[in-house]
Amino acid sequence: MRSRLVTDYRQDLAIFKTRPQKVIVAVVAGLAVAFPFVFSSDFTPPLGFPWRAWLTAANLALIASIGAAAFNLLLGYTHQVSVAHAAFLMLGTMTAGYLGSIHHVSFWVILPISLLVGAVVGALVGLPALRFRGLYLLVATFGVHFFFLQVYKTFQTSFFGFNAIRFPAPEVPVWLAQLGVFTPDAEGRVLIQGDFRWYWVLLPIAVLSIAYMSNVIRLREGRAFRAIAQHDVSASLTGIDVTATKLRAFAISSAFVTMSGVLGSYYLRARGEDSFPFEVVLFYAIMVIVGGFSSTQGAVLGALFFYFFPTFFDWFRSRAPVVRDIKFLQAYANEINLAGFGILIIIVLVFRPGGLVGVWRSLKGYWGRWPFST
Amino acid sequence: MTDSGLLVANLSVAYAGSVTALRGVSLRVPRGSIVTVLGANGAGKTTLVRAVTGLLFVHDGKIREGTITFNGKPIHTASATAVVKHGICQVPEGRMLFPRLTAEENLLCGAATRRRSPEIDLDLERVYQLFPVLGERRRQPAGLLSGGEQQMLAVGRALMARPRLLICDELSLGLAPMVVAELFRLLRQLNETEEMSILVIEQNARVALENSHYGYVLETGQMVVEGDSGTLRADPHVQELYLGGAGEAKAAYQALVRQYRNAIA
Amino acid sequence: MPLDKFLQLLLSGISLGAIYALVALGFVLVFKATSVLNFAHGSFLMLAAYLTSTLLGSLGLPFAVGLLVVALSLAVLGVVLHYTVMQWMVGKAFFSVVLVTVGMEIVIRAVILVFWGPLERGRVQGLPQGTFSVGGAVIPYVNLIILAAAGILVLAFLVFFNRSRMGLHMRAVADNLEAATAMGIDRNVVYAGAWAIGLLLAGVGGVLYAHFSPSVNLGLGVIGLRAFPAAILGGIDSVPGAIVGGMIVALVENIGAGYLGAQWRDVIAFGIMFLVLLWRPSGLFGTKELIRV
Amino acid sequence: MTTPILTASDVTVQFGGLRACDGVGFEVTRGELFAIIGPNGAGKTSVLNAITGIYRPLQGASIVYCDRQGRKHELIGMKPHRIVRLGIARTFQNLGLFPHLSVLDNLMLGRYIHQKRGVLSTGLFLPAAVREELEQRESVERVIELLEMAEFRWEQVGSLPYGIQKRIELGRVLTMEPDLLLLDEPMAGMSVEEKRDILRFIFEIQRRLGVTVILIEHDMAVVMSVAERILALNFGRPLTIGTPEDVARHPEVVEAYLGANGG
Repeated sequence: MRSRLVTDYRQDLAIFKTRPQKVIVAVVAGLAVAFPFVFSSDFTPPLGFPWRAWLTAANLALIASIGAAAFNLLLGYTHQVSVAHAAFLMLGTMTAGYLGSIHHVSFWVILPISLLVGAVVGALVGLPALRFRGLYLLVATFGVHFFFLQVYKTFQTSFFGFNAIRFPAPEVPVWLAQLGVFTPDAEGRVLIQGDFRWYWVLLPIAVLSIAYMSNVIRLREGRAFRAIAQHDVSASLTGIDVTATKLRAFAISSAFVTMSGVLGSYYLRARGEDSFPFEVVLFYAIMVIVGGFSSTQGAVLGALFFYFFPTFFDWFRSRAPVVRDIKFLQAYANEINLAGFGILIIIVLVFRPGGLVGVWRSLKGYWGRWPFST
Repeated sequence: MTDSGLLVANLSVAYAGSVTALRGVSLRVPRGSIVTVLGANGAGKTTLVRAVTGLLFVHDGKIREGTITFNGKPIHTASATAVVKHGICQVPEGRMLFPRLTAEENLLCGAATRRRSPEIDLDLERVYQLFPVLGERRRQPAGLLSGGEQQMLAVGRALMARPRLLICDELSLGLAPMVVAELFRLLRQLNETEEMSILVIEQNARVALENSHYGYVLETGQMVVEGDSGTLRADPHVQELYLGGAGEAKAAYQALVRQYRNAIA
Repeated sequence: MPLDKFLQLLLSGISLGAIYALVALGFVLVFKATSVLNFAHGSFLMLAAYLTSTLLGSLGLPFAVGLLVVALSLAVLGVVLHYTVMQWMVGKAFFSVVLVTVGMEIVIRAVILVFWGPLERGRVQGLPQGTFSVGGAVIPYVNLIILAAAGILVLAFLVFFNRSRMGLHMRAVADNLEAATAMGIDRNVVYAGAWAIGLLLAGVGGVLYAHFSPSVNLGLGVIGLRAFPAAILGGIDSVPGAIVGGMIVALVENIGAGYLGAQWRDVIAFGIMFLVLLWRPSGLFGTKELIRV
Repeated sequence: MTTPILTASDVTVQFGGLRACDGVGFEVTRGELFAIIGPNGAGKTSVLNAITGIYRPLQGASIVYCDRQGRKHELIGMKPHRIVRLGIARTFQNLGLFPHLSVLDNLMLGRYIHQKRGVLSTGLFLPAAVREELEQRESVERVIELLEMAEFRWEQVGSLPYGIQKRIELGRVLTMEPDLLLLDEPMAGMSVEEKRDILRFIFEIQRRLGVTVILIEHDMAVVMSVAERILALNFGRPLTIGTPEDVARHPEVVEAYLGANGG
């Protein structure tokens, strides 16, 4: 692959360059299309193995993958450790709540607005925060989280009282609805409800968002991001405005997190102040690290893992033969799920620092060398 | 065999990412001698020191081949702590003091591997005798000492380990000639009165050869010349490390210049 | 009357500050010696508080015995954690190491849920109750004892850190790891020691906090994270900074929350830190150029 | 005659109590190869850091740069990335490369200042952004060819041998197409043969681009052969400025280099 003859540099700019890569992409795309059809069927696997739950997990993972990729853009490429992630999810929820639930703005209009709001607020927050380096930045953004939480509480109580903010089901845009694929309800609308329909909304949004971010990372600005992370003095001496570039990364990251906050709000239909505990940011960090640091595929894999593993583990604990007879495990279901997850994180980090992408790469390396591998 | 001193045999070292820093280096520091290793920046001198003192792992380096023994015992697999316990201590390149600890605390860190005993206090006094200025500044943070004082402190700290082999990495770096001369006079004295073996790693060939018995020249990871210090001074490889360099190299550069000046003109 | 309230908040703030200082000190020590940002520090405090509620509350052990048992258990836990988990993370990417401590936090939380359940437990009353008044402010005896206990421990720590051989080695490792290794200092021993003492301080903080706080609950983990603003405000690699930072955060937070309402606690604690950082980007006593993440 | 490309006067850089360089002043003529010499710790690199805006000299210092159009710029107080955009590029003593990026990415970063497309158009992969990327890529490929590095194009820089990395760093400043090139010990740790390669490369850049070079170098054989004028420093203070012959005869320079011999 390395010694491939380059005839046109345009080829190098393609995301998927080699034949095996293209095959893999085709397979993944095929699976992604088949997935909702398979997992929305009425099939009941033996041993109480979950079935429709996978589709829910997939939708949550799609939403999270945007956030994880955005988190990774900042952490994995710029090495700016910001934990204000949940704060921007809240910002998304507030934007959606204010525009959607109060002013009845369309979901499809809110999405681009949320990107803009996220970018602007992200830059505003970043402006003072980027004066700090490393750890100080981490803990300063920790403060941003608590500040936003307070703002959120105030926002919620002043507009929605003490109840959680509720979100209406978005409608399919009129021109799409007229295609005839959908059967409108009694009022002539096509609502986006249920995991199957949501999947088809979330999948393209996630794919486009992640494609945008990986383009940024691959090209000019992204090179600057990565350069700053490794050697900021040298970066400034290649003409990169370090502060402005960091701010740009901060704004892009915040924009997409905010948008994924909007998606999450509409998908889950209700959000309250306890929807944003500080752990949320840690969960995103886990997705990024477990998936594989500094890799966009890693962020996606991490998000999938984060929602698929508990679905599996919960089944394993409660329904798997032998295990289901252990009383202790059933008596402390949630606690065991939690502990299992915590231990898994530690094990992954200690033994597989490359994350899931690292595992994938070493597998690929293994097969790539076959039959000479040992 | 137990007093054979330091023996490095056919040593190859590589850092992570497959950069080979040393290739088949052999070296001997007999008991009671001063041996010097000369070489330019990046020749692999500091890698050699790290390999001997068990510090390669800090920089993701590994010994690929070869052995290191000290007084008959293999030390190439030993931990840094074990190497110090065997009696090898170093004055690291760039001094590597503990800048926020006081001078005295720095010295006490040198005795980290020794058992607690009144002897440590005696040794402390001895260092203060050797370097009276350190005694005066014992309560000051090491980071605030002058360059020369810092280097003395680094030497003193290494002596606190009661080494049988002292390794000095780039002792002369950034110091005024007077201070360098003084430090080397002291090393010779320690060598004569206490039979301490000393390995001097230097860029400053002139000083190193004047103050040693035997010398080696390291060039891009390989030993190119060795011999008595006196004879080495006449060697062209060594000459290159002096001001002006060997005539040959200079002539080659000048030819290059003429060629391009003409092209530009 | 307003002055009474202020005095009241000030005095209880000082006791709280002593606990924060203790906790921040443990946090800073672990960071300084091992370069690990311990996210689980707050949950260790929480674990200690729950242990206290059982040992002193339910079993009725005397205060001193309970304190000793809890502190020593946590110290042992620190050593065990170093040799089983953290040892393998030495030299790994900074954020991976942080996340391992996040994993530990999750596990501790689960352990607490298993053994103590989700319901909160009342204030531990292992110390003489009752109050006295100073200039209109009512002070529980407990607060005084907490202040004294925390003060003594801080002093003991300072003596250990600045005078003992182990303390010297810890400072050497923190100052220049490679040089310390070159001098034959075994970093594993130092790391294990730092974890032991760091958790011991968190443990004592937990015991004291269980006597101070109205209840022992799962929110204590976040309270324990006050070590963050406290340590950062002081300068994350500075021992005196941790003590001063703990005091400042506790006082400002306690007084601020007293007037503005308890829900502002977090915002105030981090707000004061943010302001100090804008003025001095590496805290009050911190070293300028610290580690690059 | 032409105005000097760089005029520095009274440059003093201080850290705590230590003066890294003290009252240094010099002029560099356009197109010249100017060398700065001095023992370790003499303040050579500090001078470069002051020029490129990394260190802020004490009050009273002035560094004026005259660009190709003849406009003059006071560099002191300017941010490094602005200084670079005026046409000044430098290499580092301990390599200023980005070790985890590929050789190609490192060289493309040299074109950063010549690219204009921001996050919007690159992220959306607009045709203009793609075109710009391809153009820059072509000019980088020419440098890759010149340096004979085609086989390493995709390798991570950090995994390559030191000598190759030095070459890549030179390649990067070349892709930046500067007017003034500051080289900080580009030949450290190299054999005579490798040094000659680097020199050939420097002359090649001078010939093609007509750049002015300020060279810091330890090896006296190199400096005395190639430099047109030399500034000698010791303990931060300027000893003398002049032609190689003058400098080599200057008693203080001899003392600084041979002093230890005297004992």
